[in-house]
Amino acid sequence: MKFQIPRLLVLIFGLFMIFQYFVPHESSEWIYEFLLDWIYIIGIFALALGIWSLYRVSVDKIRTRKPNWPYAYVTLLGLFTMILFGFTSRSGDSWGWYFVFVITVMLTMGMIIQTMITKGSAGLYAGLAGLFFVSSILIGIFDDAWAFHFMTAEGLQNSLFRAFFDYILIPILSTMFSLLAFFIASAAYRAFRARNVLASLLLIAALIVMLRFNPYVSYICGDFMARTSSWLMNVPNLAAQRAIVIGIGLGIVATALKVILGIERGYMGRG
Amino acid sequence: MADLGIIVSLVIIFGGLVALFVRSIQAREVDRRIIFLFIFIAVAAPILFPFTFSETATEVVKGVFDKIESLPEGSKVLISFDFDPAMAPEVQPMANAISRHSLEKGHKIIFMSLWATGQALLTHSLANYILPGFPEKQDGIDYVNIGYKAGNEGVLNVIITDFRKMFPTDVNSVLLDSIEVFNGVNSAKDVDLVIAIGGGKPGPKEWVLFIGDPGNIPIGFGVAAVVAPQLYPYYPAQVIGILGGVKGAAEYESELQKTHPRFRDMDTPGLRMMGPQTLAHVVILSFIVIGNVVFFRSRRREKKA
Amino acid sequence: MRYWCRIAPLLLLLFSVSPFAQTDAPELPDTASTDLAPPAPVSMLRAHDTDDDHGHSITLEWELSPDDGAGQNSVVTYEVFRWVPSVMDILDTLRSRLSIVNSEIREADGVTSEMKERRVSLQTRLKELLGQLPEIHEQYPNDGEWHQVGNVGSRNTRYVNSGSKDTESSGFIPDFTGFYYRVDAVTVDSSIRAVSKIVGPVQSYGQWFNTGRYPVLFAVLIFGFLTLGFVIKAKKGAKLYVRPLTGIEEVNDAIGRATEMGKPILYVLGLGTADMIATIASFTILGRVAKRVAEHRTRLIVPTYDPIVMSVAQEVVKSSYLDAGQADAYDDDIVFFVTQAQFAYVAAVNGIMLRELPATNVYMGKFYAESLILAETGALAGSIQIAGTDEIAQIPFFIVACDYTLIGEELYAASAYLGREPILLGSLKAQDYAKAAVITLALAGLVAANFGWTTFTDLFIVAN
Amino acid sequence: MKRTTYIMMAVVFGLFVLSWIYKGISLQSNNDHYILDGFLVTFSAFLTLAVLSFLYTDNPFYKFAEHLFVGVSAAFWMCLGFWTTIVQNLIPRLSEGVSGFFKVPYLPGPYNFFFFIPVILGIMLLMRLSPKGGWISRWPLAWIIGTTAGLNFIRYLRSDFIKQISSTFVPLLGGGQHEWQGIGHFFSNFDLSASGQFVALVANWVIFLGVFCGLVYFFFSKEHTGTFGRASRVGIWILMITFGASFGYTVMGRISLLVGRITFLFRDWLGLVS
Repeated sequence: MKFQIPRLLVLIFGLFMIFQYFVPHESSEWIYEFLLDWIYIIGIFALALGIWSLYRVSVDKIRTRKPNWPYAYVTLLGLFTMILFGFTSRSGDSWGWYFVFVITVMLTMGMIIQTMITKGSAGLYAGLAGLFFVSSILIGIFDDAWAFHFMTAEGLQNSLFRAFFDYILIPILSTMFSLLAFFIASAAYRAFRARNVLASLLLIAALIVMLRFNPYVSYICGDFMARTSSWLMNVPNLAAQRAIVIGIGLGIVATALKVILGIERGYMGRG
Repeated sequence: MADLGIIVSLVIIFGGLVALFVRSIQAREVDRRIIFLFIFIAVAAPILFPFTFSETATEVVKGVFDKIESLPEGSKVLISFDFDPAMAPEVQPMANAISRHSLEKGHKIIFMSLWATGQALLTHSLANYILPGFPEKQDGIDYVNIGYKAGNEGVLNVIITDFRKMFPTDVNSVLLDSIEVFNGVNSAKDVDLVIAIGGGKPGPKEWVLFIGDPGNIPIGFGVAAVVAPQLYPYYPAQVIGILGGVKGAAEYESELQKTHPRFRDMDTPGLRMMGPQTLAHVVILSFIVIGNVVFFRSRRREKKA
Repeated sequence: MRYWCRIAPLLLLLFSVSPFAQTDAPELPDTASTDLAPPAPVSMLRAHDTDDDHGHSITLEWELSPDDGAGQNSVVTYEVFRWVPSVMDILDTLRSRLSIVNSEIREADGVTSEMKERRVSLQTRLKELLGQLPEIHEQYPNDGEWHQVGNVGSRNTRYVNSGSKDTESSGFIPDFTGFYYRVDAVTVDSSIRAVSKIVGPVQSYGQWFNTGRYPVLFAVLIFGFLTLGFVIKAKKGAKLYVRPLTGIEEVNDAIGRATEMGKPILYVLGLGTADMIATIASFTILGRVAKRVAEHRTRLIVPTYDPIVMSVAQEVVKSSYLDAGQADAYDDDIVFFVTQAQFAYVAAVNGIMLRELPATNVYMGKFYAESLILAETGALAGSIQIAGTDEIAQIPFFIVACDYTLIGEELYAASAYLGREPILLGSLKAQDYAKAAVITLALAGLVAANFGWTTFTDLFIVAN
Repeated sequence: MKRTTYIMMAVVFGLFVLSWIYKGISLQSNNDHYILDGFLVTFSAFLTLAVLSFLYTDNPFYKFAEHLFVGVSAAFWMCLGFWTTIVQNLIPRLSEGVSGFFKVPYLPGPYNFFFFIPVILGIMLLMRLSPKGGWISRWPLAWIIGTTAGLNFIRYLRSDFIKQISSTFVPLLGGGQHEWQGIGHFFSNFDLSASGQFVALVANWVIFLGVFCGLVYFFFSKEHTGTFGRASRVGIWILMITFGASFGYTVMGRISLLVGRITFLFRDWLGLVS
């Protein structure tokens, strides 16, 4: 029961998706469109699952005093503040008590976490949490400089939400990305050594392609490098790509088939 | 000041590399942090103290340059901006360089775009990068912007027989017949040179297939580095030259500065971008060399031992 | 007087139209507009439902006009016309009103019942009119007119008039309705044209099988039977050889090593979502790894990028632990969600690598730009690294930075290797036969291409 | 933590404040909330450096940046997902009232009730949070995997299999612009330029053999010995050449990324370059 029904679902929907490809008729088209829409919708529910997992793991870290546990607070802080920003936005020009509100909410969450993890004195933390919660509610009610927006996406226009995006997400993101410039160098240093035939081929090909950017090389041998590198990219590259693509295609097809036929069940645990 | 700075940093970089090379002969590995440091300096220095390696144009780039150089004054050049903001950083420099060059040589330029997003970029770059250098040039007499028309390759298919059928007017809805640039230009066949700048689809390839080959009109490419390899096979039979990525732009700009004193002090984004690129590449290459030296030396030691 | 009342609006109309008329047809160079004789019309005009589609589309085919490319060579375009009953205008007004109502409802804070009623009534009206369309078309040619539906350049002998299937869009073309078409051969001067014979009535309808996709169907059947055949064969206990795959052999030793060193094992499923086959293959491998890890009582760390992947991975690991008889050792935090942002995920995994210093990092699944960051950090942490991805652009980086890399298809073979189950090995065999088929077909096609036997190469053309 | 760490932190904090003041003053002229902006620019610069410091070794600043990044990004995706998927795709299909509440256009359709199925599946997925009903969550997972498996099966069989086979049909005796006109013609106008017939032919041959050997390398159920083994070795060679080339090719792009970041530090933060 626990495994048969899922397997049946896989079989039915897998086969349907295969058949619908051959049926141009409207009815099949539209079932197809429905199914595709559904996947996204389920995904969003799953995201809630994910957030929950993130929250639990962080709280756990704090409770069990795992190494680096204080940083878990940073994660949680970022999480809750961003969500809060995402659902609130300023009505007028002034923020009013908004920041106080944010702080009280954060304190509430903090206290809730404390109540969850504390050994003794849970009551005290719970009380504090309640206190902060009430005060935040009060601010929410009486301060009309800003408002909650559950209905419309105004939260995404919240200038603080934007600021977090532009000044926290983007810088870290692009810096992480730019780490590649360093790693590509260290990787080249470590790996491009003529240990054996394969390594040497790797090395030589890489050298040719990289040398083409060196202005002094073009003094010596004109655009020979440029031509060779583009030949490399056009001919052997094309061939290898095609071979790999065909292989991957087959692998995917075979795996998909095994999944549909219930031969490969690793994804359900029962390997 | 800037020169001093760059000299110092170059000394640091190459001195360091030599030192590491010496160490490597004693088969001593380099700590990756040192590699990171070198990369950082190699990229940061040229940004801090802008300096440019003098590029020499490779044949492929020179093909375009010489063509524009050799065309008689007043010949018709069609430049197509087939790219979007995402691709712009890479191809904008060459677009500017080529346009300026043609204006300088007194050619009559027809600007157009096969990409909906291209028209805005085109108008913007005309206003901000290309024209400011040439106050004397007038719209309609020295250049004209006929903008974007939907239809991808279809557009090309039509203008090879008749411009006016596809572009009755320019962007300011002036009839083409009343535009001096279009005197004697009925179809793309009457253009002396086509420059296709882009890298997507429709792009350079389409220009060759639908305009260059059927009308045997000389065509030059300015393309993103990624697609350059796929276009090399067209050179030199079907294409007079190709500018590939920042590198191509840099080469063109340096060539421009060599031959035209007027451009000595123009902004050269391509060359500026090449500074860090070149240095970083040199550093990486030398580290590969060092790595191999280390490898072979240590292997010999093992053999001895 | 009444005469003038009648004529005035006409004149007005005329004047108001004329400027547009000008911009429509700009004055052409004298070469074009001099004494054009009307061209000969197209011949053999045929119209039929477009094959292999969902309906709502009619295909027209004809023979070139003698004056296209030959003769006086004056034809520049062919304009395709369809006879449209006057009801269509009513339909369009209905549709526009419907869209207005919808937009009103969109703007309005609260949707009033009045709006809903209006919309419902409009919709019902639309529906019944659409229902009548077939009969209305039968009364051709009474109260209707020819509308241009499209045009193609000269030298073309085919036009597909495909409409939308959405009844509320103005491009809607109803199925099972008799349409009438004609094609005009038009010269540079669009007033000089030749009208073709009228074809019709022709109906559009959806097909139940796309004949253009036979090649795929054959491929499906052949491949399916191959796989099944070998699986059955393998079940019967036939001995199947598989060549060693270093990357995979290594996994077992790696787990052992981790146990000795008392260090954890990091398993990265990549950025793929659960719907990517690479990820599914990775699940299977994770299952194997988790089982061995459980047997060795080593620690396993599985940070995930996608929540659904997380839930699946939890299932996988959990049941592997059960199979290994280590249910008590299982903990839901072995598999955890990090975040759904590429580089935030990378940052977190980097941190884990440098703090937990895992003995082995296994990267299996879909990887993008982050591949090198992960692999280099892993190397920095001094872990043995085993990678496998089908993202071709990233394979080089793994090859460079990892100790063992599964290239493309090897990733899919890996699960079979780890399991050593005859069934899975059987399917490997099928894959190999398919590859052999590719090679032979390619060779045959090569010969065909070189001798120009298009009949063979055409077999591989798939209609989309 | 060690004393040095505290000292480090103090120093960094001091520098942070200094830069904040500096930025604030420099921004004062051209905008009115220069204090906030000064802080934000400084903060993003700090984060940038924190991430870069990871290159030296793991450290508190990197840990801070990392954990902050994780939290904020997760929240960002949640908010985005909530609006784009639930509110814009699901709600309008579910009920008029709710979509009115969320101010999104209700998309009336005869079959909208079908959209309750994914909702139910989604809720089933959430069941795994309950200790007992965890097994139910397998159904939606199975559903997703089944559907997409079928989808991919067809997609790849078509595009990666059949299409690729047909694209290996290259004319080995030249074609297109290099029509084979007999051996004499071939040698009489023999040129080595990139567009010459010879090069084109070599290319075709290399492509064909490359694909062939590459595929041979991927054979699992046959021992790679003898001719077969040689072919597979050639295959792996070609693969390696390819990988080397594409590695070298990406370097340029990666450097550009770093240029972007460093430009940010020097221009937007320190204002050293214009």
